[in-house]
Amino acid sequence: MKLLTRAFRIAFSNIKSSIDVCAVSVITIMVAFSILELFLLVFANLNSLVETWNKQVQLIVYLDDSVSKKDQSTLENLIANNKNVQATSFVSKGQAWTDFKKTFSDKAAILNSLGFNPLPASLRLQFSYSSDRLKAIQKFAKTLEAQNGVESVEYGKSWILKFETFLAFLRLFLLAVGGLLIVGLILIISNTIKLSIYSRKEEIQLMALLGARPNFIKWPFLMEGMLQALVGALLSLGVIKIVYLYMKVQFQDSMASLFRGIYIQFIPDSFAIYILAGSLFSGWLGSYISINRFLKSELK
Amino acid sequence: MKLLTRAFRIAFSNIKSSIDVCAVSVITIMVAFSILELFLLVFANLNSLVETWNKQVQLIVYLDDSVSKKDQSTLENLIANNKNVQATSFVSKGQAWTDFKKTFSDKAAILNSLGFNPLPASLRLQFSYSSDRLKAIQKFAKTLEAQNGVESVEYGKSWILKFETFLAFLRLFLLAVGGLLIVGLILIISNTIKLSIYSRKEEIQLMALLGARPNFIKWPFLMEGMLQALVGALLSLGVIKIVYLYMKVQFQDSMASLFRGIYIQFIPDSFAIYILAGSLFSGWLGSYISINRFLKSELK
Amino acid sequence: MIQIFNLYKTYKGNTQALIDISLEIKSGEFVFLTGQSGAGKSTLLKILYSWENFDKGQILINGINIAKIREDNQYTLRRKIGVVFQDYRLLPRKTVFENISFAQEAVESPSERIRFKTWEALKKVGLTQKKDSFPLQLAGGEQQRVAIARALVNSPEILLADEPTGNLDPEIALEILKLFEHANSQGVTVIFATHSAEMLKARDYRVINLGKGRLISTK
Amino acid sequence: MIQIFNLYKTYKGNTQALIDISLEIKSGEFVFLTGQSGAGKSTLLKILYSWENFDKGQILINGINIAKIREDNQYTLRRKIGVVFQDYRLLPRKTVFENISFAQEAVESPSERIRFKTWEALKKVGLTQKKDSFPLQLAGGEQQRVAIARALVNSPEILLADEPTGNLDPEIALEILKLFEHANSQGVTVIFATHSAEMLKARDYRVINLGKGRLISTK
Ligand SMILES: Nc1ncnc2c1ncn2[C@@H]1O[C@H](COP(=O)(O)OP(=O)(O)OP(=O)(O)O)[C@@H](O)[C@H]1O
Ligand SMILES: Nc1ncnc2c1ncn2[C@@H]1O[C@H](COP(=O)(O)OP(=O)(O)OP(=O)(O)O)[C@@H](O)[C@H]1O
Ligand SMILES: [Mg+2]
Ligand SMILES: [Mg+2]
Repeated sequence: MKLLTRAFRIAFSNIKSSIDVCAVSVITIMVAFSILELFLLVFANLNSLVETWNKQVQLIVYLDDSVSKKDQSTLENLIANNKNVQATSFVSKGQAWTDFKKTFSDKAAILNSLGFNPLPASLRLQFSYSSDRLKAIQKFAKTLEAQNGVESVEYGKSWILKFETFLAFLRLFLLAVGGLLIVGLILIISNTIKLSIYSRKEEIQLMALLGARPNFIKWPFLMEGMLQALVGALLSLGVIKIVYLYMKVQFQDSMASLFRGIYIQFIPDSFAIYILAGSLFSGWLGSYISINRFLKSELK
Repeated sequence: MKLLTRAFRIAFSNIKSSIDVCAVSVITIMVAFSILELFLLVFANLNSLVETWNKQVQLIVYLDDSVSKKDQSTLENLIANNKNVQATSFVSKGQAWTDFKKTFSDKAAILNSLGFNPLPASLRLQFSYSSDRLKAIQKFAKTLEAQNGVESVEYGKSWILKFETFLAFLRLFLLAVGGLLIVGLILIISNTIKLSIYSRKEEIQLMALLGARPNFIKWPFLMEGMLQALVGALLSLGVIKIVYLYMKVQFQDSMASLFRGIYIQFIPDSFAIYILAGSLFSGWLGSYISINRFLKSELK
Repeated sequence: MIQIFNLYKTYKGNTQALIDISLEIKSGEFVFLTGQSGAGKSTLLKILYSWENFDKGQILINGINIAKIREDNQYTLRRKIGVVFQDYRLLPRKTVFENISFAQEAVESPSERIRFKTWEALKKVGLTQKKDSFPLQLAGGEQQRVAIARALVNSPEILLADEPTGNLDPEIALEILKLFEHANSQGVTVIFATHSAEMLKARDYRVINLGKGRLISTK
Repeated sequence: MIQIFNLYKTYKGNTQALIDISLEIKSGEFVFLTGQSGAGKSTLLKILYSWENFDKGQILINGINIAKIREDNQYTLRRKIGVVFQDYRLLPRKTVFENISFAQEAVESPSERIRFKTWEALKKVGLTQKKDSFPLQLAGGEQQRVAIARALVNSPEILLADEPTGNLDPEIALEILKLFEHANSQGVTVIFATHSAEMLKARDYRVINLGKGRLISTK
């Protein structure tokens, strides 16, 4: 513990005495983290957008006009028992006809003159997302089609397929971008800390010459790396918060009306904590690699 | 010229003699440029996606069943003369009815029993994009509605408004991200080069002490900065090309079928050239700032 | 007690820096180490505090074979030894005061004592007025005295001084010599490397004379 | 011809390093500069090659007022002056050969001559065998000789040597002194700062003696 307190104190005075090199490191780390967080921010918000689109993947079950109460409740049980179904809504015969006439309001007179309602009642099922959702839908559609009281089923197979592919693409793309960013981030941190150690080469050598314990030599640098990364990450969170607040003021309203129910949100708190923990870890890892390699090579 | 050749040679041997510091700079620059290019790549591809969506902003003109040949050609002239209209397509009464029946194929018997076609023929107009497109559409819609032979017009006003807002948002967001990235990039480059100069402090001082001309001192460092940035940028283009090729192989087909006519494209050549030129410039600027400040402060 | 048996050291690039050196230096002794430039004086001192390794031979310090000390534990050896480096090795970004404190922090001295001992060491070498200067703001001889103060501050058992008066004028050089003698009078073993004929003449200590890596005489 | 009139220099922190110095050194003269540690020797030399500025007074070198030279043109002054720095200032990441070439590259010597002149300079100081060593692989005295070779290689009109034999044994020191005398015999003005009484006694050149920043005597 005493070692750590001392390491902290020394790290602090080291930072003070070469504030220029440290500022460079911190700014670089800040920029790297900002980019990572911007990406997280976009991801968090895209996710809720996708959620909205997701609702549009649905299976429509058209019911016979003559469906019996019993058949219908069998059907509803069947649906309720299918664990893939996320939500169900019932559109009655009357509702469907009203909707239809609204769409063709200019032809209202003609349609009214029909004298009867040609449209069926229907059940609209939303499926929870999973990678084999399409298969689940197809299978359930077959089952339902065979039921009494079902006139036909409809689920826009090709549209769903396309949407699934798009989601898969999006996820892979985001993963690739995120991976690249994280690798870049660790590289940048380890490199800036290497430079910081490099600029204090003589000091490290001298400590060893004067009889310092290896751990005593290492800890201030580990501490310094962690402090730098932590400060960089905190600053970046500040930067991103500002960007977020600006965007929110500017776009919340129009976005909300465009994608119903969407609400621009900040990086979740849990993620912010992960980021800070991650910064400490990367700072530690970067310093550790550099200082150990340095001690091995420079001290013979 | 001799100065430049010499500067180049010295820059090269400087890089060789402190290859570790330079590698750090180059990798950092590469990561920064990769991020910028990834962003450009997404932007280039989003652009063509938006192009596709853009086609869906249309003004539908329903024609009277009893429209006269003359009225219709007047109408078509009017449309042809409106410079905002990008494309026009004609959907005949028969076509509209066929489409409608296809949508409600399960009710074909009932619809056929109607004995007549209740749907009108229509003209579908696409408008070229401009910031006041909605106004242009509204105004033209008024004009057309007053024409002989037009039954009604329809243009989903609120949908267009939302789409326009979304586009504005997207553009601003991309601009903000791009701006942040570019500022970050210049910062990183200028910082890494500052560190590189910093690590050759004694050398610079010594040159001045030994009687070197200021320009002679500066140019190798300017050259070094430019070389580093250029190499970093070239490497990043390579990285992004690989990412692009991978994405293309994996996703071209599914994307193409999802968004009709979309084709995943690489950063345009002209942009690649801008990036290289930009890297040279940032390398130069970064070094210039650092070396000038250093000469002012360190050499008294 | 330092015992050296048949020591050989060859640097990469095939410089034979030390050839078959055998020596014994008693605890509490004061010896001069002399020889032409390149004779191997610094190399010998570096080997004694484990900064360079050697090829053949054996070295016992207080009976401990220093080649057998694990790298992690070399600090135990170094804590017994105070060194004045030929090139001073002061930290340019620390003040004189901080440079001397640094040596005590490195061996984890209790922080209460650091200020006091630093001040005492500065008084010994006559540099209290320069305590807040940075090394590059000092004259060459002043830097050398800071290096000496740093070597003394941890009260080592053995003092290795590599040309500690090279940049000092004869008067101050004598003052400094007296500092080492004072430490010696309290039981510290001192090895004092020097070129200066004046120094060698000034006192009647044993002189170890190296020539091109070989032991020429130990008078 | 170096003329110094009523020169004053005070460092930040209020060290009065030079007080009212007036001096004249003729072209082609050889002078010793001596004085206790901290007397101001290095400061005086630094001012002569414009590395430090001064507070009051005037300095003319070959009739040119060096305070009036624009910063951009200071190199013209420095090209006339070869300097042996007290702390050598060798570049640790360049070999001996490269360190000496570096001085010629800095003044834009034609590259054909650089190899030849570097080799010649190394021969003069007797270090041809060490040409591919890095400075930290050299003995203290060898480093000093590299610094001397570098100062000589551009054939300057004036040589400022700040303690150039502090780390050399008397024999080699005399060799080095002869090198400076050889340059002097070809018309180079030499200012040779030293503590060594032996040096001062060995030759009968004029001795400029500083004490606590004041001119004590110029014999
Ligand atoms: N790290 C090294 N690598 C290679 N050769 C070295 C190294 N250190 C010293 N040498 C060589 O070993 C020989 C002895 O060097 P050393 O420094 O021990 O001499 P010295 O007696 O201290 O000389 P001086 O009085 O000039 O300081 C010299 O020829 C030197 O060039
Ligand atoms: N950059 C500086 N800032 C502040 N004070 C300085 C600086 N350089 C030198 N001094 C002080 O000025 C005085 C004269 O220093 P100078 O280096 O000229 O002495 P010197 O005669 O060369 O001594 P030595 O023989 O030890 O090299 C000393 O007291 C020194 O501490
Ligand atoms: Mg030595
Ligand atoms: Mg001096």
